[in-house]
Amino acid sequence: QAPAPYDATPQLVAAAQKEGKVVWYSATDVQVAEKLARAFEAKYPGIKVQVERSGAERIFQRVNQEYGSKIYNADVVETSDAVHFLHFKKQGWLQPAVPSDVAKFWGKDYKDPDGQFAAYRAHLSVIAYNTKLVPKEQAPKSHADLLDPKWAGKMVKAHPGYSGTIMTGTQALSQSPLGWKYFEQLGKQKIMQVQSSTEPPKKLAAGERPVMADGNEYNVFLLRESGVPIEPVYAPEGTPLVIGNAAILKNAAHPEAARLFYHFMFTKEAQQLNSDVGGLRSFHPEVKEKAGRVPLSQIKLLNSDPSKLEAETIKKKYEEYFGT
Amino acid sequence: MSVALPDAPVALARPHFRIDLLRPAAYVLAAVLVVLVVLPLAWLAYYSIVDKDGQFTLANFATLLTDKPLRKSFGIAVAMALGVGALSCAIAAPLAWLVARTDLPGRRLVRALVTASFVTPPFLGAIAWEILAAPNSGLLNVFWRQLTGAQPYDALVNIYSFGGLVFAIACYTFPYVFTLVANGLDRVPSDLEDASSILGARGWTTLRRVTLPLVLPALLAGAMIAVLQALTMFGSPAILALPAGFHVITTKIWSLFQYPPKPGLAAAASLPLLLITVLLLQGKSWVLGRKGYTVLGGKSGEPRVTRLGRWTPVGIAFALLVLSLTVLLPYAALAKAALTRNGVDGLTLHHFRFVFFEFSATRLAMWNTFLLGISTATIGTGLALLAAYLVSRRPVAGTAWIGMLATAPVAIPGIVLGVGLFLTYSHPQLMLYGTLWILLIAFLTIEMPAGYQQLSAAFHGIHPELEEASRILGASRLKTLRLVTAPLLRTSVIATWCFVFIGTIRELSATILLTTANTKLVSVIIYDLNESGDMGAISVLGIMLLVVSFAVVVLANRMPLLGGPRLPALR
Amino acid sequence: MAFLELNGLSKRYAGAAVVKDLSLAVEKGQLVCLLGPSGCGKTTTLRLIAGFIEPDAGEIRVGGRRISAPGASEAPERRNMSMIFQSYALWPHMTVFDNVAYGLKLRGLSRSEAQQRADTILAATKLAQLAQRYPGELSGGQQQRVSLARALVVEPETLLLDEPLSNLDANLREEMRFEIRRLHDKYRYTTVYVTHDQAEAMTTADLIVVMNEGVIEQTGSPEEIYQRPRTEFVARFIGGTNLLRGRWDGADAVACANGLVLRCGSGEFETGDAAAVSVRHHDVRLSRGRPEAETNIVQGSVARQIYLGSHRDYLVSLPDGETVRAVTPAGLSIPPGESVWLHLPPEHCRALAH
Amino acid sequence: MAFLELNGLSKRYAGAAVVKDLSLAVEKGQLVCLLGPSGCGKTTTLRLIAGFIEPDAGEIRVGGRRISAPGASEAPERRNMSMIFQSYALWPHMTVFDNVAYGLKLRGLSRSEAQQRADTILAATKLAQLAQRYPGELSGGQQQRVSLARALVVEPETLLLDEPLSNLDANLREEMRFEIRRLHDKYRYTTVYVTHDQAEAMTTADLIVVMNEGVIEQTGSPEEIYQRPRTEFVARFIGGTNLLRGRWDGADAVACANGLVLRCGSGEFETGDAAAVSVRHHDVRLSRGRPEAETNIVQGSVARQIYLGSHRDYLVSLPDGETVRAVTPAGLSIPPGESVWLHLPPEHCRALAH
Ligand SMILES: Nc1ncnc2c1ncn2[C@@H]1O[C@H](COP(=O)(O)OP(=O)(O)OP(=O)(O)O)[C@@H](O)[C@H]1O
Ligand SMILES: Nc1ncnc2c1ncn2[C@@H]1O[C@H](COP(=O)(O)OP(=O)(O)OP(=O)(O)O)[C@@H](O)[C@H]1O
Ligand SMILES: [Mg+2]
Ligand SMILES: [Mg+2]
Repeated sequence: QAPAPYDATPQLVAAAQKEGKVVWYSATDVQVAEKLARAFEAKYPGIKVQVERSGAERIFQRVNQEYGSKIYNADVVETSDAVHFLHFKKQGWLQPAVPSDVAKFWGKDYKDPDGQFAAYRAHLSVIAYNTKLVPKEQAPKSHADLLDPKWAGKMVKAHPGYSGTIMTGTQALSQSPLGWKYFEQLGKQKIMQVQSSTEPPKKLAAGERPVMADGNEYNVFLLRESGVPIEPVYAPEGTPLVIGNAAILKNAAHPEAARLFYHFMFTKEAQQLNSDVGGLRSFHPEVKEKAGRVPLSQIKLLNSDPSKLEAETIKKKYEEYFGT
Repeated sequence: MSVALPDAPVALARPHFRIDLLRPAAYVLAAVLVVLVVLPLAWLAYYSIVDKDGQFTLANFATLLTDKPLRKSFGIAVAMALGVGALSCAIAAPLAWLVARTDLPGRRLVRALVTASFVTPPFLGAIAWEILAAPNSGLLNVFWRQLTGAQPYDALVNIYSFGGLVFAIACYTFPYVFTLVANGLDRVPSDLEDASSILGARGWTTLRRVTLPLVLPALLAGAMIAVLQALTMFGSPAILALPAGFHVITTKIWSLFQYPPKPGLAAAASLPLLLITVLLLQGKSWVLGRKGYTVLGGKSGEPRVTRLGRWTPVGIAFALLVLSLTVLLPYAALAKAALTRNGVDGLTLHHFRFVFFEFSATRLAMWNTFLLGISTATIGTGLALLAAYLVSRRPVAGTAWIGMLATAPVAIPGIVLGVGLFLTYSHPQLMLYGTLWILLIAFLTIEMPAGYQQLSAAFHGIHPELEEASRILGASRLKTLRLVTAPLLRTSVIATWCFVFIGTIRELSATILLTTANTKLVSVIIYDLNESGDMGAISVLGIMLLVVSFAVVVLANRMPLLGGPRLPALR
Repeated sequence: MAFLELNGLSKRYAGAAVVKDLSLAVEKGQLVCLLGPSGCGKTTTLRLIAGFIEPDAGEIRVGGRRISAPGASEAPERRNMSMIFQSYALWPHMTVFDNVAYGLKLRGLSRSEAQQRADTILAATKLAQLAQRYPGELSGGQQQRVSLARALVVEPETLLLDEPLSNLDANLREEMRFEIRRLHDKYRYTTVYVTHDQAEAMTTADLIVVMNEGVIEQTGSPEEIYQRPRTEFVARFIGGTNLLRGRWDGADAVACANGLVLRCGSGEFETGDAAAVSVRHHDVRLSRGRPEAETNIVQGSVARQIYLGSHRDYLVSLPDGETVRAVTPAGLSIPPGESVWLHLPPEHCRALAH
Repeated sequence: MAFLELNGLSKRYAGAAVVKDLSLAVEKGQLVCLLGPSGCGKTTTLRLIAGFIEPDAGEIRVGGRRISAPGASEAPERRNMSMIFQSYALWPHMTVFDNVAYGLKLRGLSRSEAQQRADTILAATKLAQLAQRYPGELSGGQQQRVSLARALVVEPETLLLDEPLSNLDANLREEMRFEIRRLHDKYRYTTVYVTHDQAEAMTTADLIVVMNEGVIEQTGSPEEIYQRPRTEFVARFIGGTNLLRGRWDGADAVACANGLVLRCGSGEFETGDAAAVSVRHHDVRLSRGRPEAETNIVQGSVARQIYLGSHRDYLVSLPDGETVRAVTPAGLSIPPGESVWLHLPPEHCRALAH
């Protein structure tokens, strides 16, 4: 059962200030995470945020390592792979807590029923193209378009074996009406494989490939906003939504500061910053998307259930179709 | 008739009483190596044979044998590593010769540049090469298309290929071979070459039959390091192998750490690499055999310098080509990335401003990096010197396995080693995690093989009688090592120091598991920035590393600490 | 009890024994020369004494204390010895002065004292001019003298010299020999001196040890070794010797080929059948006319004649093809081919055991 | 025109001239010995001839062709020479056989021929047993012989030997000397032989060149050098010599201290004031009683006496403290301290220019 929601009361602030520090294991982009930390420090003077930024899988592994060795460094943890939190929860490492904003605004799909974690951020795994290399009219409009032979040898894509985002996306797409058949056909398109979901947008930007079959939406945003000619495509078949959760750890060394910071993470202020600087999607209804970004509400989303994820099968099937 | 000799001073009658510290030193070193190497290895071995619940199992090894993709990735990795070894030798040996034994203009600069270029983290090099030689966007290909008017999507070079990967790795492993061979060449007494030429051997024959065989130990040691580094390298394959459509063993292992993690299988998969190391070591001693590599008291110091004459342009071209491919072009690409912004025309100092003033981690990371670099280099060189001495001179029984121990870490992929080290040093009783100490230990472990191989190759060139001459006069082994051997090995000791220093600075795969906010290092920052695609900042950091390391390398070579600058027999 | 004792020392290299069950006792303050053909194990013996290699069997005692035995050897630096290496083993990174002063510094001598001692020995070895040179800038003989200076300057208890003068000219060699002997006598080292030069051994040693193939053939004073060699090997090796074979012909006479009957003034007289007689080259008298002696004379013809400045070296063929060498004063010059008489005085003929 | 000509050769090291304006002509097929004290520039001269170093001035011609001159030297490998290095310079990574066969392979000999020739020379240098060893596994003398074999086997046009026998015992040295001379005569090399051993030079050389401090003191046949040394240095250096100083006392006599008047049978007679007379050690006659001569005799006392096996070496002090050395037969033993007469026969007294 979820505990009662809590606010950033003066008592909590005082207790947190007494602890003076909070350690945040984050998979968010460094620049975004650093900005968020500074914002928190500005708002609650006397509490330092120590950002331990790393890739999602690294954080997962590190928490596993540390808890396996009874080291309790982390106060708040946050990764972009929803499945990690199921694991943490199963291990009993999470401290239930429900910030008031989460209680008020978050839909039930986006928070743990037991209040142990909530969706801190989300991003999409989108199709995109380089507008300089592909005129808008000729650009692919859907997943089905990608199977057109004219894109053979011209697409880049990330690998589910290395990227949680793509793993989630692959799960979502394979469970959608497109099914595994889509991947089987896509596998014949001589696709350039990269590891991380952050890389395909960069390949587009560099002009190495004109089209990406999947990859992070927020990278596309950030690149586009810095002037790179790339454009995301929201396919009618649906675009996989990838949720990044956050949670307080049970054995946090700074429990009060953790609570305060955890609360802060879900405030409009923080969420807006995530969106503006990081290009991330937020479940906070008051967050305003930057101009030129298609709002979440206008996109057909493909949700996936992390508890049903069969990573091994997906990796195996993928290797069968794509050869790596 | 016995005459009393009152005037014989007592001080001379008997040297001061002195304990031979070597035996204890050997034990201490053995203990240190055990701690550095055996602990994490034992952890690996243990994890490979237990399942989740701590029960004994051979399932991991069964998987290793039956899993076809895994086996295939092993095969490719071995082929790649051998390719890298061969290519490294093919580049490094001629270049080392040009630099050490010819009148090539600017050879000192070439030498310093090669060593410094070495500072490039391989994955950064791979990124630079992506910028240069990706089939479509690669600058070289773009340039080529402009030049020849070839069709879009036609490519001159494709870095995303097996060959491209081998090349990109060799760019950053050949300095091992280069430094070892160049130092070896410095030590070949000119008498031996003179003896060959007076019998009628042309320069080339002398080189092939006398000079090169004499640096064979160095060449083999270098090739071995190159091969093993390639085998366990993660960064470059991660960036280049997947787009090329294949896996190597390290990228496979990496994916084993993904959810659901299989550390047991990852551990098991690294053990065959250990086997390969042992085989290579064995092969090396088999090749060297009973042959001698040392000569004593060769007259006349100056190694013979070959006049290139009309071949000078060829020599320059070759050196320039190698430097271009390994240093100049990649850094030009990085410089371009550092000075421009995506989609914005013109030059900008934005990235520099960001790295130096906005990015909070930079200063701390720089400090940590150089602090660790210098301390690891100093301690590591000392340990490697002692280990190489113990193994090559066998003063204490049973030192042979020290060599094995000191070389073993090279076979373990950094990430696996990182996990092992983490588990070893994060107990409530021994809590090093989160401090710089664990990084120091990690670096010492990781850099031990290169340092050890370098110095043990160098010991092949020092005649034991030079040490004996010191000992019979009353110097203990350690003192002899310090006063006689180390100064004789001056260039090698300094090169080892630089190796370790640079290796430390560019190390990533184990580091990334062991750093925390207070112990951030530059390589980790670069890696993090890479995830967010911040090429500009990465390039700035990369260039900064190069510049600082270059300065350190040059300084280290000027250090007068080991013997004077005037060393005719050694140069 | 002798100062330096080698007891049943053996050393094998790759299966082949190079020192075999070697025993030797050297008194304190003695200078012992090891003599023997190339490859007989002299250097190996020195290296065993120095402690660079461990014996496979046997032991070495110094002053009664065991310092070497299989598996239990004292480190070289504890032996208070000093050594000259056949290869010099100079440290190429140190100047001549530093090479020489090294041992003094190790002994903690004050700077000025070290300087003074080093200067003294450098002057004695005629290296004062070269003190600041590096070994690579020296000639072979100069290098050898540096090696000598380095070993002598520390005044060790035991001094080991491995062919210390091989690259010096005769005058310098003699001077250095005197210097070695002088320092030896002054500080009463115990010295083991390996040389291939018999004259050097004869003039310098208190005791000569002749080695062959890893074993000691004979030990004795120079006169003993020279005048009473016990084996054919020693006779041949020390000073030029003619060996004539024959059969016993009476108690003290041996009948050789060519009708030559040799009465022997010394040696081991046996009654066996075969016999050998040794006569040194310079004891053979050579003349154009027949000498006035009954026995011990034979006629032959000059096969070769070499002028050596102070004397001449003749090779004389006897009728059956055997040859005898004789050393004569330089004034007696007989061209090859001429017939000469040889007289081998009985007092110089020595019958040999074995 | 001589085969090998050195004309005005000079070489400086770090400012100091070590070979100074050296000129020498060697006929084809001659064996020349370079003799001289340690550090006089012998090795440097050889290395100049071999082409390892370039002269600072002067030139070297072989068969009339200029092969060395400042800035224009032919590479060593084109000179068809072969050399023994003072440091041996054996290749440690090759077996003895490979070291020796190296030059043969370079000359493109067939496998079997190379094998056969290498075997022959290995047998001659008594190394056949060691053919498969590596140099590091050999004794010093064995290494030197490998170096010798390696240089001899290729039958070069010019052979350069730098103290090739310094580490061998007397018997082996003699054998090797004969072997060198035999091969030299057989293949008519031109040989330049550096040695510190006068006896070796006397017995082997056609021509002896005595060097000192980078210049040639005298060139001549062994007899010439020995019997008619032109300078005090040569006299001292070749064979042991006593030098007695005095003043001219008549045309051919020199009055020395102690009332000794020496009539000189040869030498350079001058009318200057100061004079020097050289008498070789072995030409001095030593006796207990007064010799029957008018001049050339003096009385002294035995200061030291060394037994050398074949003879004895006396040091006799004259009343004013000067010393004279004499070599006598081994039989004549006079203990130190006793008074003796010295006779220095006029025919052996040589007056010296300067
Ligand atoms: N590289 C050098 N730098 C300076 N001086 C040198 C160098 N090499 C040789 N010399 C000097 O040149 C002189 C001649 O040397 P060289 O080797 O020719 O002598 P050598 O006659 O062969 O003597 P030895 O009989 O001792 O071998 C010596 O005094 C030596 O110190
Ligand atoms: N490392 C080795 N391996 C095998 N044999 C060796 C080794 N070292 C020496 N020998 C052999 O041992 C024998 C004795 O060698 P040692 O050096 O003692 O001879 P030596 O009497 O000093 O001769 P020399 O007068 O030539 O220097 C030689 O026959 C040599 O070949
Ligand atoms: Mg020896
Ligand atoms: Mg010399």
